[in-house]
Amino acid sequence: MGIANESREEEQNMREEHHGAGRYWLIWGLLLVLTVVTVLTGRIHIPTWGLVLALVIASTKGTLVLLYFMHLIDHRGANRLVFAVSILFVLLMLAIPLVDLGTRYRGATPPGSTYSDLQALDIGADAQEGRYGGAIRKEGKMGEESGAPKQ
Amino acid sequence: MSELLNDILFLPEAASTFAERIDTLHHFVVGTTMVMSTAVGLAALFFFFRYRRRLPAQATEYVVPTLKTEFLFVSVPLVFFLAWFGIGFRDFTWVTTPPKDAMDVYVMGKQWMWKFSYPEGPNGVNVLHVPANRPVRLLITSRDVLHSFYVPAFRIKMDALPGRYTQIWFEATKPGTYQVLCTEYCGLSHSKMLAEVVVLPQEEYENWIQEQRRGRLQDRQDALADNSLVPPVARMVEQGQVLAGTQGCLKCHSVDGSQHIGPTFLGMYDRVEQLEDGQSIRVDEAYITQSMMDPGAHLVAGYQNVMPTYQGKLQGPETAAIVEYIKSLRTPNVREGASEGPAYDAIQ
Amino acid sequence: MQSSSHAAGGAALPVPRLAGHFASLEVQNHAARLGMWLFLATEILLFAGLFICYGVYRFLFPEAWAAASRSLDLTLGTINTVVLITSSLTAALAVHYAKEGKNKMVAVQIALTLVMAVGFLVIKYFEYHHKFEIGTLPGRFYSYEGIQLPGVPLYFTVYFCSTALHGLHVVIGMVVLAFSMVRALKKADFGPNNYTMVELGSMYWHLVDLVWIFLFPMLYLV
Amino acid sequence: MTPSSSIAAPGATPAPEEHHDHHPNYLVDGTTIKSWLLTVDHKRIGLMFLFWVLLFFLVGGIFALLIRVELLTPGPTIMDAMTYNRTFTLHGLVMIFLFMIPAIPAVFGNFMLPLMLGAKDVAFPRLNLLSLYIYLAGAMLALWGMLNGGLDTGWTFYTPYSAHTTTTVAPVLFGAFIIGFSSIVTGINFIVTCHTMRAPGITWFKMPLFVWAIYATSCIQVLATPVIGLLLCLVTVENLFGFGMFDPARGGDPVLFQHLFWFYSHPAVYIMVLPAFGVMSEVVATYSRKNIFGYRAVAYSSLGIAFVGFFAWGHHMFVSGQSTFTGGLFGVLTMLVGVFTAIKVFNWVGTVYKGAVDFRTPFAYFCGFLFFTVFGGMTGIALGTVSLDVPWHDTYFVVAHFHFIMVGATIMAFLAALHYWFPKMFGRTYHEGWGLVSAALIILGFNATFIPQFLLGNNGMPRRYYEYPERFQALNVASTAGASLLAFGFIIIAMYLTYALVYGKASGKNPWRSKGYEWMSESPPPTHNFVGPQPVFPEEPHFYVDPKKAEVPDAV
Repeated sequence: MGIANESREEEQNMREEHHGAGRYWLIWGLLLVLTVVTVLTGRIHIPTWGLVLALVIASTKGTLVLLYFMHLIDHRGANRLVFAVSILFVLLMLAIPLVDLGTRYRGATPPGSTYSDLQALDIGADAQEGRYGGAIRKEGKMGEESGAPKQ
Repeated sequence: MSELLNDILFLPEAASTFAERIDTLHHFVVGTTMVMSTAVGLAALFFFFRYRRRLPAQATEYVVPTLKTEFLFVSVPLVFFLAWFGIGFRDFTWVTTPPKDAMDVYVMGKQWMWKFSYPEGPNGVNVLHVPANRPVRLLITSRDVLHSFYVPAFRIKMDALPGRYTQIWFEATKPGTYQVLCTEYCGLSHSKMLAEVVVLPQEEYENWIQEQRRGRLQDRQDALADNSLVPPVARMVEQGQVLAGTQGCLKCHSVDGSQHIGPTFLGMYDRVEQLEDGQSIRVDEAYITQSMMDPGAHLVAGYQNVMPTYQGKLQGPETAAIVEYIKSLRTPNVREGASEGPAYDAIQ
Repeated sequence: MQSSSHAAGGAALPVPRLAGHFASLEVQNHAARLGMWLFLATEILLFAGLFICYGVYRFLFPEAWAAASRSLDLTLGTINTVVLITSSLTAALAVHYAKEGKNKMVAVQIALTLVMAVGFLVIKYFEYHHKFEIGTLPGRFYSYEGIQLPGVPLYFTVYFCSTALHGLHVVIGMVVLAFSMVRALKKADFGPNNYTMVELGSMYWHLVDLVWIFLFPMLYLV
Repeated sequence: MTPSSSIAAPGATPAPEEHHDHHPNYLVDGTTIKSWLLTVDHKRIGLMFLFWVLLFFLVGGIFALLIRVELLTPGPTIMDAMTYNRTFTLHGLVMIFLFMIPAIPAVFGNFMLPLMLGAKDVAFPRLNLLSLYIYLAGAMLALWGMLNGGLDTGWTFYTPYSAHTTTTVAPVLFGAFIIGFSSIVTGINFIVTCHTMRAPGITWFKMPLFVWAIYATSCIQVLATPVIGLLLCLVTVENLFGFGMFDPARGGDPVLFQHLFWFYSHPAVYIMVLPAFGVMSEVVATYSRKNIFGYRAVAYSSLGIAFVGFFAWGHHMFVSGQSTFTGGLFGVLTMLVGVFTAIKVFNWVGTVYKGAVDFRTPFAYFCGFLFFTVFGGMTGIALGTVSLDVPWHDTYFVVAHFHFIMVGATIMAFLAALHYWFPKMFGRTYHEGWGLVSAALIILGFNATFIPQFLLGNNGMPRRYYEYPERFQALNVASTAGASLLAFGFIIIAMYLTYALVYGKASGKNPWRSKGYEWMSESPPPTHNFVGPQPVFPEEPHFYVDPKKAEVPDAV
């Protein structure tokens, strides 16, 4: 008596898990191989599916880290649930704004006018900075400008 | 009946087709809410009285709902809510999808005023004239921060966002004057950002717009024509148009608002241009002339200094004709098909 | 981590110490671990906000995104990925040795992790420095003439915000791991029943690695 | 000690009487200031939260009254436009971040959760204390910013306005960011406590409904708060340096800001109201001496609200330029939240069925709560009915709606909890007559304040208006009059509760004869809640059946 059942289960799960260090090295090797793969495929610049592929590889790497380095494969119950829920929320939170953007009304935006055609927001004197991909280079060195924004 | 309900609910006069639809749903929603909550309230009151405590430590029965009861608890509100939603979403789609024959008006919010413009003129500040019984599509944008265009009598509202257009439409049913309010907090004088919609009968509206357009033309001609001896402006414009073609201006400058090597001529005159060096300048005769003679002097931001000088290549009258031609392409601030997009003003 | 700190509070007490309000040691470890997972969930959602900004703006400005990402130094990025993955390995090994009670090895592995973390930050510094040189900076500080597309300054806003936040997490992770290292050296009391402190620190470190695993393709390999 | 103490469930082992002298209650166990400031006792931390939360409620309330006085006349009344804009912003910020969000979870959650679970403390007591100090640090930074000019963005600080206003945005936003950590820490603490600290016998479906509500709330806190944290940082950076993340001139999208903002701020509404639902489940069970009708339905609906509530955020943005399709999506999800709330309401009313109602002050607040929840909830559903939101959006209708559901329901629950658990916390009773009178005043005052605002909204008065057209004046005056009634009610409460704190009669262990788990320990409880081994809880909470004829049918 005296403890909640969950804790006992957790303890049992954790007891079974100890194993040799070889497993970590194996995972490390796999991660490095996947890194090389993603860099190589990334260099090719596959047009549409490039990012998808890169994210699939990243997810595989992430899963390996999670399951073995972070021992999620041994942690059961609430720990897994917490993680699963957070990932689910991230995905939904990403999906909904994208759906919004994809279905927004754009008809009234005049032809040739993308977001970039806007006049600059003028806080101080540097109204033009950062517009049109930042075409405007100011006099003087860049370093000091970025270090201390003049206001 | 519905008049009475509108009075009880303090609803303003309903002056658009959308207002009628909205009010019907509003009454339905209020009605069901009242009936349902009265029922719940009466049940609760009855229970409070019927099951009042008789002994300090009274024991009670253990009551749990049957599955059927819980199912009822879920399904009854769900059916009602979904019904409301169904009607509501249908109306919402209706009000955000303008009919094809709708007349366009551009609306621009600015701290703290509303500007209205019609594709072929005129412009107006804080007063919008529309014909009755004709769908009007509002294309709404902002020059600085978020605003929201709200006409209580029409029951319509749409946010004005800097950087893009949003749209909503209405069909006013009754001539009259209705208030426009800004409902998105936009700074110090948010509550003073009021405007009016004047709904005119169709013929009156036609007369009004004719008059406005004539008036504008008249104004412009009055300003330009100093006496009857100089060639009429119209002829100068024609001349300028030919010259612009032969001198190669149109190779780099478009006249339809599209992006090209140089800034478009459409709407250039009287526009405030942001310059490369961070300053801004109003495009006037002097600036246009200077730009032809010394193109690099005041370069508009975002463009390369590639224009050759026309010093010596153009005669004085030719220069003037081109200037007139550019002036004739002057357009209202918000235009259809303009390349500049919604402008984004400085915030003072 | 805080939970392990009150488990680790007493000096001369037998290892590990059970805090007064827990029913048993099992419960205490369970609570610590669950708390850590919840904390990691908050971290994931913290970064998620930036990922969403990334997703939305990439959707709006695909060309700018591709062009801007090509201006990054892929070699340095790849080296950093390898460094961070390897540091994750050593952090995992530290837990492994902590469970076996080999305190010396724990300290060595954490020290290796910290060295690699410093390496990561140094490389990041060079990357940042280069950006300050050429002017690929966020928002209105952007002044690079090489790429002039709408949306590019926004890419660098996302780039700087996410890498800076990640860098901050690297530093926090280093501090956490350094505490475990000091303990492994000074008290040397990690063992099969008392390794929660190292475990949680290492979990945090893996999360930092995990975030980078996603940031790397998103920023460098668009 | 009343005879009711013998009501404690058979088999439970409450602290034996004879130990009383050796185990002083938590209030007197250590009387130095240090013993309070550095305590890790969840009860003392809860009380300290209570003190600060009430203080900030006072501050927010003063701002509210200033707003109402200003709106008495259509033109300027007592302040200029800038001051007014700052006042409503600060009213919103103080009330939401400093009062409503911590009010019930950090005060009553902290105090009651371990007691209800038969635990000696929360899982991480030091973190618990830390969360108090994080909260205070954030609050002080925010207050400092407010005193140094304050900000005028509205509590929603929509970009691009918030990025460009010249008022003091950065410290206040950063303060709110710090307070977020406090919220997260509390959330993590409570979730872990629910998972690991339950006493033997308390299975998941024997947890009191207040615990369920706090659990669901904590889930929201943990998952939503980081997003607002990041967003606050981004806006601060935007305001200070102009990175352009949400600036249209540099390609940024202000609507994306709204998505991220409401991803937190809509669930935040449930952070405020779910604990209120939890409190009311306890109150209605105690005063009608009944098990909760449809316990599982209420418990599941808490989780349901927590989950679905996350994905209804876009109903704040129907006319903000998001797509029509997304509007529909969010509209449907909003209806689901409404259904979950409806389940709760029906089950509360069902609880009274065949009960034994004792109409005490907390029960009076329950009646008010029921009213505000039903009307606040239904107007919420009406607002979620996409097309109706078009005229109502950002008018006083919305203001009245969220004051009904979010503030009204929460204030009712907060006051009910304060009265219901007053004997538990301080071992004293208050004057019942004054309690009922002030409850009536508050409920009346609240209605008088906000019902005119519903009508104002219908009539078309936009929110955040400093001046307004004259046709709105009559209703505004009515609203202000209601607000003064409300203020008067709060003053009475403050007076008789302060009196009761010092001179109140000793209440005994369980003055309400409640069978909630928290009443099994002494009132006020000893420092570690109970003496000896962890107690066992064989019965479900609020089990009022006569032991002789107890035959429990299967619950749904």
